[in-house]
Amino acid sequence: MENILSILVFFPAVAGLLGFVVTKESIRAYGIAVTLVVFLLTLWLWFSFDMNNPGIQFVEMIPLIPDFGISYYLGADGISLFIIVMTALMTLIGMASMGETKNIKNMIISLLFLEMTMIGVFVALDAIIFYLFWELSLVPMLYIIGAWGGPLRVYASIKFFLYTFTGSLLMLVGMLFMAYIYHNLTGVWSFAVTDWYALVLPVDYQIWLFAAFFIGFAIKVPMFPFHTWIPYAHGQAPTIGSVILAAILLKMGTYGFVRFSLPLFPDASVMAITPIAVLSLIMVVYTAMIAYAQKDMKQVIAYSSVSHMGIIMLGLFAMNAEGLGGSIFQMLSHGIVSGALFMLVGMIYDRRHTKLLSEFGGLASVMPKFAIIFGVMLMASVGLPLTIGFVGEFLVLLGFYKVSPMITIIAGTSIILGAVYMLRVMKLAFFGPLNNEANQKLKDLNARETWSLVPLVAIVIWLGVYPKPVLEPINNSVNALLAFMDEKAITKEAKDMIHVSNSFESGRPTLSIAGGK
Amino acid sequence: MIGLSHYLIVSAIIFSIGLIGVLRRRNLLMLFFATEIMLNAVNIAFAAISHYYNDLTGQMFAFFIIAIAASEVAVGLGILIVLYKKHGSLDLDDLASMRG
Amino acid sequence: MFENFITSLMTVEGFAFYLFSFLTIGLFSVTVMSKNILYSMTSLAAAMVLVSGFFFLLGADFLGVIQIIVYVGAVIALYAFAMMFFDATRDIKEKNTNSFVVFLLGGMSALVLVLMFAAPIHSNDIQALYPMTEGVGNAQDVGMVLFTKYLVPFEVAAVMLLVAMIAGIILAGKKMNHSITENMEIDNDAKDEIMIQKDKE
Amino acid sequence: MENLVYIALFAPFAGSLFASLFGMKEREIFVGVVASILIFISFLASALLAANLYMTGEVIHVRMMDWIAVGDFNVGFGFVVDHISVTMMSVVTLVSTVVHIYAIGYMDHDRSFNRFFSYLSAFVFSMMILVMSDNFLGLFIGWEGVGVCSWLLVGFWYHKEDKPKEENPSISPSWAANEAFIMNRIADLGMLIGIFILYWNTGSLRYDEVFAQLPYLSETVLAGAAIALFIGAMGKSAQFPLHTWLTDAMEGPTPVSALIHAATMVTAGVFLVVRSNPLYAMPEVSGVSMFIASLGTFVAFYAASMALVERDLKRIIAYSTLSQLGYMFAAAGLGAYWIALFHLAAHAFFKALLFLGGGNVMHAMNDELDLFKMGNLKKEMRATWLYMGFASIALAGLPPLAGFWSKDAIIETAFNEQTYILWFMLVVTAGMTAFYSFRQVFLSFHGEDRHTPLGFHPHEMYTFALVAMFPLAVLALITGWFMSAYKVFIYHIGESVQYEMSEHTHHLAIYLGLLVIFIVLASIAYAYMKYARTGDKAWKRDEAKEQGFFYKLLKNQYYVPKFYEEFITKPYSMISEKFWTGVDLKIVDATVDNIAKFFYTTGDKTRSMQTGNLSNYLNWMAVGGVILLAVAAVSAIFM
Repeated sequence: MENILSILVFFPAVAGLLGFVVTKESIRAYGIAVTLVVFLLTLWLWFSFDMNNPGIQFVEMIPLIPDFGISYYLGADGISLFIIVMTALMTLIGMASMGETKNIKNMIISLLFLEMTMIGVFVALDAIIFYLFWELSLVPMLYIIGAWGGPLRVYASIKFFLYTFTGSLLMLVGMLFMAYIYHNLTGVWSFAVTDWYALVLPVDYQIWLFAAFFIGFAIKVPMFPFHTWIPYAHGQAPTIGSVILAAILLKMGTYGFVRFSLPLFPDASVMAITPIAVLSLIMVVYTAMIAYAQKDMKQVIAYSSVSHMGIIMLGLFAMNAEGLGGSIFQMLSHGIVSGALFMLVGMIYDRRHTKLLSEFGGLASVMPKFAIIFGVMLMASVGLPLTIGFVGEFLVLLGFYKVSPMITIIAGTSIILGAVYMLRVMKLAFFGPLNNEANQKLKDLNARETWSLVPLVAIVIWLGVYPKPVLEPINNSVNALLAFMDEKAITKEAKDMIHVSNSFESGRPTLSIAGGK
Repeated sequence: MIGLSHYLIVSAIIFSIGLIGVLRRRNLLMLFFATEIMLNAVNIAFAAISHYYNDLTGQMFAFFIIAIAASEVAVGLGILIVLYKKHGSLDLDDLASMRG
Repeated sequence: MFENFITSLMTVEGFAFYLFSFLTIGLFSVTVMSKNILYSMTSLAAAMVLVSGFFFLLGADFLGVIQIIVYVGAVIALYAFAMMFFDATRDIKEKNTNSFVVFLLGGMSALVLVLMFAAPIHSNDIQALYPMTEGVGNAQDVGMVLFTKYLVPFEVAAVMLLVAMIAGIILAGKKMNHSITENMEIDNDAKDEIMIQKDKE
Repeated sequence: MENLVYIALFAPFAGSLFASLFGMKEREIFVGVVASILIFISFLASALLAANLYMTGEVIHVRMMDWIAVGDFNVGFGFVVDHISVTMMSVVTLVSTVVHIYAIGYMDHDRSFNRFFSYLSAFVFSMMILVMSDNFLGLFIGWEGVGVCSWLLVGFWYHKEDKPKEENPSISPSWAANEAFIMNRIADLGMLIGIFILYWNTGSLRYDEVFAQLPYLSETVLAGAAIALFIGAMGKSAQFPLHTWLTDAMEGPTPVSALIHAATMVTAGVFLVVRSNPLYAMPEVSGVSMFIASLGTFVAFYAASMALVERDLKRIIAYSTLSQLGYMFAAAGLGAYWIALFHLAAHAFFKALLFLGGGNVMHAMNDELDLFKMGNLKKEMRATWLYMGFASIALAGLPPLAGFWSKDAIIETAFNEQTYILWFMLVVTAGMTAFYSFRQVFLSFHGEDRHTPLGFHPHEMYTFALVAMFPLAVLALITGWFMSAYKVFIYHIGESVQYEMSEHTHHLAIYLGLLVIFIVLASIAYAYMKYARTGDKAWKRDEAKEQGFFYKLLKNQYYVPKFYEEFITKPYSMISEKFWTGVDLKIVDATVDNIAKFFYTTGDKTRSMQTGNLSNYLNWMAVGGVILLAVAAVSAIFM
């Protein structure tokens, strides 16, 4: 169908609106139906995606405010395709696995709005539209954490909202300045990212703009100094909130880097490799150690997701196809794995209403299915080969090894520290004798919970064994992006740092990252 | 010979007297007097400039200032009367109801 | 500096200027400083008359006349009525604010303004927008400019004055039928209740 | 031939899947039987492949599907059946078959019998991937897969609670499992770095392509790759710094120890070194090889010394495995790769036999493993006694049995390479091996009957389990005789594997062999004198000796686990606690909250300005006015 992307973006919102008239009893079925339709649409999108065209496809362009160059400009390429599919999938599975929550109607409706904003962020190619959806996505999440959260929910939701909001304001300033430069150079206003791609900026402009965009994205990722909102947000958010927050909202930050910072400011990105590498190292090692010291199961997973995001950030700035492709794949894998882990913690929370590790012990003997699924997810999160977690992490470390072996070795310790804190959780929660009598009469997973987790386990194993269908489009787009950056880079060290894979070099299609306009 | 700066100095002095009046007075009515003084100071300055630059705009401004001052006094006194009826006094400290 | 002060005193308009300025400053400071409201109002009126003297000195005769009629005539008259209204015979009890702050601020602003104006005005060729034509009376000149270039502001000023008038009447006119000063002793709110019952009967 | 490769590879996987279907159900004998049959099928396929390779000599190379293809990196699942991998395949599958059959008997009282078989077959599947893969990444998949399965199997009895270190040195099965997994991960990081070095310098990870590029690589790259890969091997084969997990892994059921911690997994490190022998045989990498050899010898001596005083039956056998691994690494380090491989195969057989014998004893003495509580078990457990005696003789290395041929060859290589210190250490360790293995046999089977007064009435293992152990005994006997045939077979793979003794050593070979045999016999006699006698000269436990410095030093494994505890685990958890409470909450989070508080307090303070009193406002206005005037004046002056 012609404008699939607009349908994808606005269908959940419209359905959300209609949700108000749906009765309380059937709102869950309605929600699941809507998210299922959206998921099928994304599958159709993947199916009709032309695998070997690295450029942007499904482009839709409607000028909204022509004299300021703001246009409703959507498009998807190899990089954003699978994040969209994952968004739809995780929302569907999150909603399907939702237990009975109070005033579930508002929850479902806010989730549908959230889905609209999330998909909007990943398809928007106009800076203002991107910014619009970026800010809009905060509102439903604020509502979800604020209304259904734990005791400290108001503090957590406000902190989450304000923190990300201030970051994105700086990003907006960067965008406006970028549009202003575009206007100076070309005489016409435009916020379309593809127009901006054609712009070659002097290095000092690039540095300032990179810094502006960096702040906005770094808070969302969350990178090291700006990560303190995540333990509160995850700690207080309801299960569904944590799942969506970890699976998708964190990816907006890294996606932003790939869509804006890298192509627009190649030289600044190369200059930023060392500082960002240091930050990601701190993220990886520091948060892994903190995760080890946590008493609350959910906090362990919250900090572990920061550690994984550190790996993703490292991959982004490896400046070669292996590292970049690996980090995009790791976005998907982290989305699914941490989403599943949060759902699992949510399920045990529904039963025991506590997340403290000291409360659990020997759950494996009383909830074997739960233990098996948790084991699979643990292994995926630790990066066991033949699971989805390994492919991304391996490629990122491989890619970054070319940039600097020393940093890769330290970042490599993430597989050790990851194993340390995850196995500690597994031992405290699942192994050992069953002496806490409250655990004795715990029921194992019921049908709803099992059937919401089984697809995730299937994906974790499928993409671990045969990641080709997902890796191929990512590979093409990443190669095109790197070739584009290499061509556009001005400074000499940027040129030789960006390593365009020679398999791409030979069969170099016409460089149309802007794709069909 | 009396230059433009002389006039400006005089109007500056009158203006600051008005300012002192505004700051010092507690009674609202006296406050109005002080504002009148400040307006007059400005008028003098306008007239002086218009005279020394041989340009009528200065006087035009002065006219309109007088018009404004007149209407301001009318409305101001009206408000004062209402205030007085309500609070029984014109002292600024009693009228501090709009507290922050 | 001092001798040209003396020489300018010799000339007529120099002497007039210093006389007027000395008097206006004195009178204005009396209005500001005096305890008794009557004294301050009368000194205000006197000072305003002297300000019109300045205008005449500066050749703005029409402005001077307007000053006397409007300002001194109307405004001071209004104040007189107002004073009567607020039984100004009682000496106003002044909780004088810490005068140090007041004088400091006033003095500072005066000092800065004076210094600024005292500095030689190096105006580079500001040419007049509406030059005064020689040989013709100031009033005619003003009239010409007022009713051609400044017609719209003039009409607006007229409307403004009308509005002010109506506002003044309405604000002051409410509950004219009873006098405040007589039954000052009853608490104001009590008065309002009484009034309300009265209206109801 | 293609599908034979797939059968050999995927039969264990099918067994594991089948067993996992009944994972949560009660014990089903047929699950064990089906799993064993499938492993046996895999063994048959491997044997056929070996025979085909022996006959035709053509290496089978299969490329199943491609796995990761990003940028220039393109790696797929490829399997190669050449001389090295087929030896490993047959050893692994044979020992697994025996262990599977034995486990049916051994685990029959266990509630999660089915789950055990699914894990065990999954382990064999990962081991097959590791052995058969044709590229380093496939090897890494097997490597980690084996690590996970060992984590699952060591922590099999997860319901046991943690005991203090004095009572149970490895605290609890789940703790031991975690320790094993984490220590392996530490080494896997080294291996990953090795893989990165190889990829970025040779452009691919397939063995043939990498080894073809080796001559063109610089010295540092080669040394780096060699060291990194060896670090990986060190972790998996529990060499010196990363060895404490092996003895703690004895917490797992005995079939697990027999299969994983004796025959297959721990030898993966040696397999890696032998598999990448072209790399280690390079002249530029001779320093690293020498390091490997000396580390191997040290570990051999180090482990043997600790076994001298060990009281726990299974830990003694674990130490002996560690020691024999040291031998293999010594051989590999000195360049005699095929001898290392041959010793690996021989050792797998008699060590598995030893472990299964230990399992019988443990089963009989209902899980009591303390040698001081056994004694004169030979009258109740005659078959096990024979088996363990026979295996100990093989282990000690007396002529007719396999141990002599393979171990003697290693000692000869050490002599041949003129590394006399290593040779001397290896000879001394051979003596110590003989002493502690026969100390264990005499203490448990001979001497005073210490177990009946303590209320133990041991009974012999099920006969089918004993029959299952028989092939291992036969192999322990005959493998040595096929050494020369094996030499011819393995030489086909490439000249870097070949290793010939010099003329000079050939003459002295007999005297060297006699010397070693003499030392071994002397140690056995001494052990007999000390432990196996009955009556008044019977062995009595004397507390005084146990307080001796050396005894306590060896007992606490040279205080290495305590060192790790004090200087690694405790500081790590203390630092992470400090990071969390100190840095994260107090510094990073506090700054964010303080910024928010700053705005809040300034707003609060300025609120007092809104007094509602008009004159205050005027004052503030005047202040503002004056300031602006001043600024205007000042800027006017400067402009």
